[in-house]
Amino acid sequence: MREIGDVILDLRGISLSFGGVKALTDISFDVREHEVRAIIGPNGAGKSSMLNVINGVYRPQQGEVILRGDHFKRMDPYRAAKAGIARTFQSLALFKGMSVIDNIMTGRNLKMKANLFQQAVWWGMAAREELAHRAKVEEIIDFLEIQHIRKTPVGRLPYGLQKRVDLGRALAMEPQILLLDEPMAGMNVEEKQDMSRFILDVNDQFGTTIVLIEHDMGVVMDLSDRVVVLDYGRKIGDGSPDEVRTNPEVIKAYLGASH
Amino acid sequence: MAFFLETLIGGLMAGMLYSLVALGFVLIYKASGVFNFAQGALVLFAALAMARFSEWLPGWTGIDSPILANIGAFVLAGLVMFAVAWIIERLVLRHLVNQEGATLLMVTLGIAYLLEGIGQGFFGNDIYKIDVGMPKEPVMVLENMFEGGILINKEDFIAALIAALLVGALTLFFQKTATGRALRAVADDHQAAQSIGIPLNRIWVIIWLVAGLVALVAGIIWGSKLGVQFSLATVALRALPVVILGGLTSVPGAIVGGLIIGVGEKLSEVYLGPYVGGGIEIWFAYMLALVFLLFRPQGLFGEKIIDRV
Amino acid sequence: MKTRKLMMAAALAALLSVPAIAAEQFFPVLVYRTGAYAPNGTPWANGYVDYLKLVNAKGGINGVKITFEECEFGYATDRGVECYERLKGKSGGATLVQPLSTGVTFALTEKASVDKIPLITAGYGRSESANGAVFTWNFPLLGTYWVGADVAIQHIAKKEGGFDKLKGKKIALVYHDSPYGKEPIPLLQERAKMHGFDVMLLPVAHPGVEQKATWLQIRQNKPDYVLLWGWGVMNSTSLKEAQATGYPRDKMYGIWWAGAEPDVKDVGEGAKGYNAMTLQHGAEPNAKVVKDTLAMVHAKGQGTGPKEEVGSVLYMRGVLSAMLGVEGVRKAQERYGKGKTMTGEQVRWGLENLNLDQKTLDGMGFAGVMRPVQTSCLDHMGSSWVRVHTWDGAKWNFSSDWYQADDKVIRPMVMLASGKYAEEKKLKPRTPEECKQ
Amino acid sequence: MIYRENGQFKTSYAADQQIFPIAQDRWAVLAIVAFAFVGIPFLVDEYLFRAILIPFLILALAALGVNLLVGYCGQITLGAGAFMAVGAYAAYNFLIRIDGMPMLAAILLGGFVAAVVGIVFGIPSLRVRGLYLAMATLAAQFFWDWAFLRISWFTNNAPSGSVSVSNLELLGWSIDAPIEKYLFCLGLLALFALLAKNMTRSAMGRQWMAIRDMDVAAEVIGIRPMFAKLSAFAVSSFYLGVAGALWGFVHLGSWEPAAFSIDRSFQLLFMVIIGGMGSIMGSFFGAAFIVVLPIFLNQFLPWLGGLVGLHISTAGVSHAEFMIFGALIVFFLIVEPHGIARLWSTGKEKLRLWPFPH
Repeated sequence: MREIGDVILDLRGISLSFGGVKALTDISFDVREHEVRAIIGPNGAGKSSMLNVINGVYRPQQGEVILRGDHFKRMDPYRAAKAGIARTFQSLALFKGMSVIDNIMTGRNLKMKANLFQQAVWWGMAAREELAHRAKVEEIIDFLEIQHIRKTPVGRLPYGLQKRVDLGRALAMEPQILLLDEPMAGMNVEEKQDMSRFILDVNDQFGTTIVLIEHDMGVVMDLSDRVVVLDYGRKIGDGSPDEVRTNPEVIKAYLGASH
Repeated sequence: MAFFLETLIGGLMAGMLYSLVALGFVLIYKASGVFNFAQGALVLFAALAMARFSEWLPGWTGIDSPILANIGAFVLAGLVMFAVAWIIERLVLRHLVNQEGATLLMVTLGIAYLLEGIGQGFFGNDIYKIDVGMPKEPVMVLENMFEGGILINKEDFIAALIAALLVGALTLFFQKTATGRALRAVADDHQAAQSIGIPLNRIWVIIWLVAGLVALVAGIIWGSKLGVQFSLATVALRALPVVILGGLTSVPGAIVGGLIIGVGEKLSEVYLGPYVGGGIEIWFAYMLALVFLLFRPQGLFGEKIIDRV
Repeated sequence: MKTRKLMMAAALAALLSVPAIAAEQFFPVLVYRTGAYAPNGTPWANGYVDYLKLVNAKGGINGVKITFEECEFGYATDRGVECYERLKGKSGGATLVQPLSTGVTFALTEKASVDKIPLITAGYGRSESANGAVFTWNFPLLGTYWVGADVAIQHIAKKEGGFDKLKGKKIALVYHDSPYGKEPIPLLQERAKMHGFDVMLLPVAHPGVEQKATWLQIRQNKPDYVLLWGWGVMNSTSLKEAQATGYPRDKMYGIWWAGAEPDVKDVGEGAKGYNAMTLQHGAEPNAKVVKDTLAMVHAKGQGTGPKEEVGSVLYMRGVLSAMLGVEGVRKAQERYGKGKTMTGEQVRWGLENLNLDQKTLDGMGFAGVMRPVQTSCLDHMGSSWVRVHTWDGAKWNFSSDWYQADDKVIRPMVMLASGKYAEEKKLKPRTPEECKQ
Repeated sequence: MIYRENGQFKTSYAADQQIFPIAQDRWAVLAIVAFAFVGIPFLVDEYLFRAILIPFLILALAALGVNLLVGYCGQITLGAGAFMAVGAYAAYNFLIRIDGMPMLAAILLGGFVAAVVGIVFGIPSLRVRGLYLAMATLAAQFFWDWAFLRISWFTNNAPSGSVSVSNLELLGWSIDAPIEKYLFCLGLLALFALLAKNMTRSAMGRQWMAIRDMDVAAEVIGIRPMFAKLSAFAVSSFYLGVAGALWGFVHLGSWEPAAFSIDRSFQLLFMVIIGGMGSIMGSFFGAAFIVVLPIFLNQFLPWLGGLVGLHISTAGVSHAEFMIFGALIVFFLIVEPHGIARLWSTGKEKLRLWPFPH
């Protein structure tokens, strides 16, 4: 079973700005192996930007990302992916023109080695690889209970299912760290329960470290081991769900935001 | 030195003429997100209408004065362009709201074919003349400064002036009139504009009409320079690098882009061309635009593209 | 019921058999009446078709009616090839083809020899195809671009007072950037070597509406003469730019494709003094053939184009081109049977043995329009007579005597270039003996 | 009832990964290909071969190339003609400059040169996209138009700039007659279409489509945009280059740069859009549509006019052709922006359920 281990990902003094607008200011926190780490905060607090810094979509002006002891001034998405960081997206970023199977198969991309010519003639290694990875993808499809839609282009799926496919694509990478950007936004209660179950199962069965952004406080408090709170790009709280819940600055930020 | 200045001035004036065509692209793209490949065909169509009406009008009405005939033809051609704008909105754009950019671009290619077919079929496919009294002979200036002076092409000079005036007028139209403000609102955000009660369909007719009128002016100037015939549609290809360089959404961009491209291609052809056999100006203009793009992917004055995830 | 069927069958048979009785000769007509080059292509096509109609009105070729079908290709090579393929087998087979496009000529040169269809390219096409030993199916009748360029230099030399005066002179060639425009370059370079003048090459990209930089260079380098090798809108644009940069128009000489009404019409006064080589003829409103056409074709409401255009330069080019083809058929009939339909191969013999002397030409209504043409198996050009005409602001007037291209200059070039072609294509040139067959 | 997949159960992923998973499709396509190889040669006259079938095959190959780039990888190109030209002229130079160079090898080498050039002109795609990228490809178009006219080495110093190739030969088989040319092009097209299909259904194709649909997400799951885009440019240009070489060698025999002008580029883009972006089948539909339509109109309109006693002049036909062509494009895009291929699959979908509506 899962047992929270050492620090696997450490963020130190991250500052990020677009033009003159500061998105993140001097933020530091760490993520331990096998834990579920949540990032919360009001709208515009910089949560998504934080994830984008972790997997290299945005490049911070200051600070560094330390992944398993390797220091990165700037991550890039390809290196992040190679290092085992996968993510899902807040606004859906699936490949709309492709079927569910193909979407999830793209997640196996880094593990496929056949070159273009082998693929073009569909012979030897290329054909074997397609088969092997297809089997793996079918496992994920079974796990997420989306067998019935495997051939459907994702553009035609309802929102909740698309979110599942998004998760499936990330899982296909067999990540060590999984970044989830509001996996339950816009879902009804039943769908949220399903999704929570999947997240916990992933964490449990595969021991995947999870970094999660979520708005639904109930969900966050249930799922996560530790929580970081951001407000206007600054860190205002960090600790166990209970500690965060009682942090006066956090309360102020949330009350302020709700007014 | 004198020759360099001459080339430079020639380039600037050619650039203004490109701007005139580029302006049509920018207007439509700004307001409807359509990259209008039919702009060249619009120029041809408008010029054909102008040329033929000014030829036919004296016969129809007995007007003798060429000035009156020209004015009448201008009005008639303007009406034709209005009809074109209205039909395009009615039959085409209305059915393609929220389609992808590539689809819209293809549609305008279809419209271009249609306009070229109708224009040639209805107005004829010979070479026609637009005579609005543009001076054809050159003048020499600064003769006491340089030996032989600097040659200025009077026709180009007047054309450049008209282009500048037109840009000024359009800017005023956008800034000062209610319609102009509505157009700007639509350009910024379709849905928001619609939600405050701006009728999108009417705006599109207006913007295509304005683009049609710009095409008419461009058609008259180019037509008076080159004669009105099929190749007029190809001036659009010369204006493309201008639009790209200046940014698809910027009116000043179309002007500055035009000047840069005009000067760039003339200087390159005159000073670089002889070493490589000449005829380089077309691709040089595109390469120039491309080099700018590599540094500013959205063009000089275009809105910055930010990826959001 | 039965009788009715029988009657219908009989009627049908009668209908079908009529064309079989009266022999017909099929002329495919490749034209471009639309697109960038339509203003020039249209009058040529009208003249071509009008002449075929005139021949029919006069009773056909020894009683053989001419049938024809137009195919529009818009000056695009692949469409032209498609037209050729479509028409070559129609109505008993094409007699001959005249594509009026250098690009199509290049593409058809090999196909035509396989299909055994003569290719007449009066005043265009490959210059080396004058060598009938190698180019057995090509007929650049009346003149090639090398002829045009050669005469242009001769004329300039004459104006300057002799070939020795050309030394140190500068002659610019403003040309359409295509095989057509490039054709004269080798000859000009050859002549430049002979007489010590400089050639300045200024290409203009299709379709030729952007020439500002070209004329700036001309203004900078001040060439003594400008040769214009344009087609379509490029020509009038050149003249307008010349006017706008103040280059004297009377120092400009166009090839015969840059010396017609559409080229100068909308420049008007601005083109005054501009000269062009002629392919023998100019604008010929007073020629008898023109009057015949007006009386026997247009007056009956069968004119192809507007009446005003009849007799204009490109219209006449079409008439001459059609006439040469018709005369080829007529000649072939002399050998293979009068009143019969000729095959492409027989027509080739006719075209190789054309002998139109002045009397024959005058009799056909071409008095004052053209000079004799005599071809042979080895010489597919037949004549190289050229005059110069000049635009006076309203019409074209002849302004020189007749010239003939210098065979001493052109012949070796033709032999060299056609020899290279034969080698590339692994062709064995025909020998004079083979020609006698 | 005929076209149903009931009872066809797949017992392995391999069976499910076939190009045509439904048996009827498989047989139909096999039958069509067999007919194209064996049937058509006996049924068709020279005109159809030369004027329609051969151009169709070659342009379908080119459209396939454009579709890989535009339809699968989402990179708009308006310079497809330039890469055809590069392929044609490169193949020409290989053929005449190297003694004993086999024709097929020259054509394929032409394709490879085009691929390299494609990579170079694809580099801007790493930074600019959409319409701006389309303009960058126009730069390629105009540059190569110019280069093949001006740099005489490319044309073996032919004074006119026009080059020609003859005596085509493949392993001792001399390709002269239209039927031989047809079979040669058909063979190449069938082979390359199969290769294209394989690429698009394997990892490479998924990378391209991922970049097309959502490039940021693609990057995040470890797809390198540079590799994906440039490989699409390379493969697309290879196809275009081979098609260009065939166009020059087999169809025209002798050509000048105008054969690969910007009009050709537009034509190819039309084929892809009308046929269906992101569909191999669509490339064939589009090519057929664009090749046949003008010729059809050209013959049909005068006939139609004749029926109602109207003589339509050649120019009139041509103008009508412009109008109808334009109108059809507009109509198609409004009714089915995803092209004929989508209409086709919708039709199949309906047929599958027929005669029961659900």
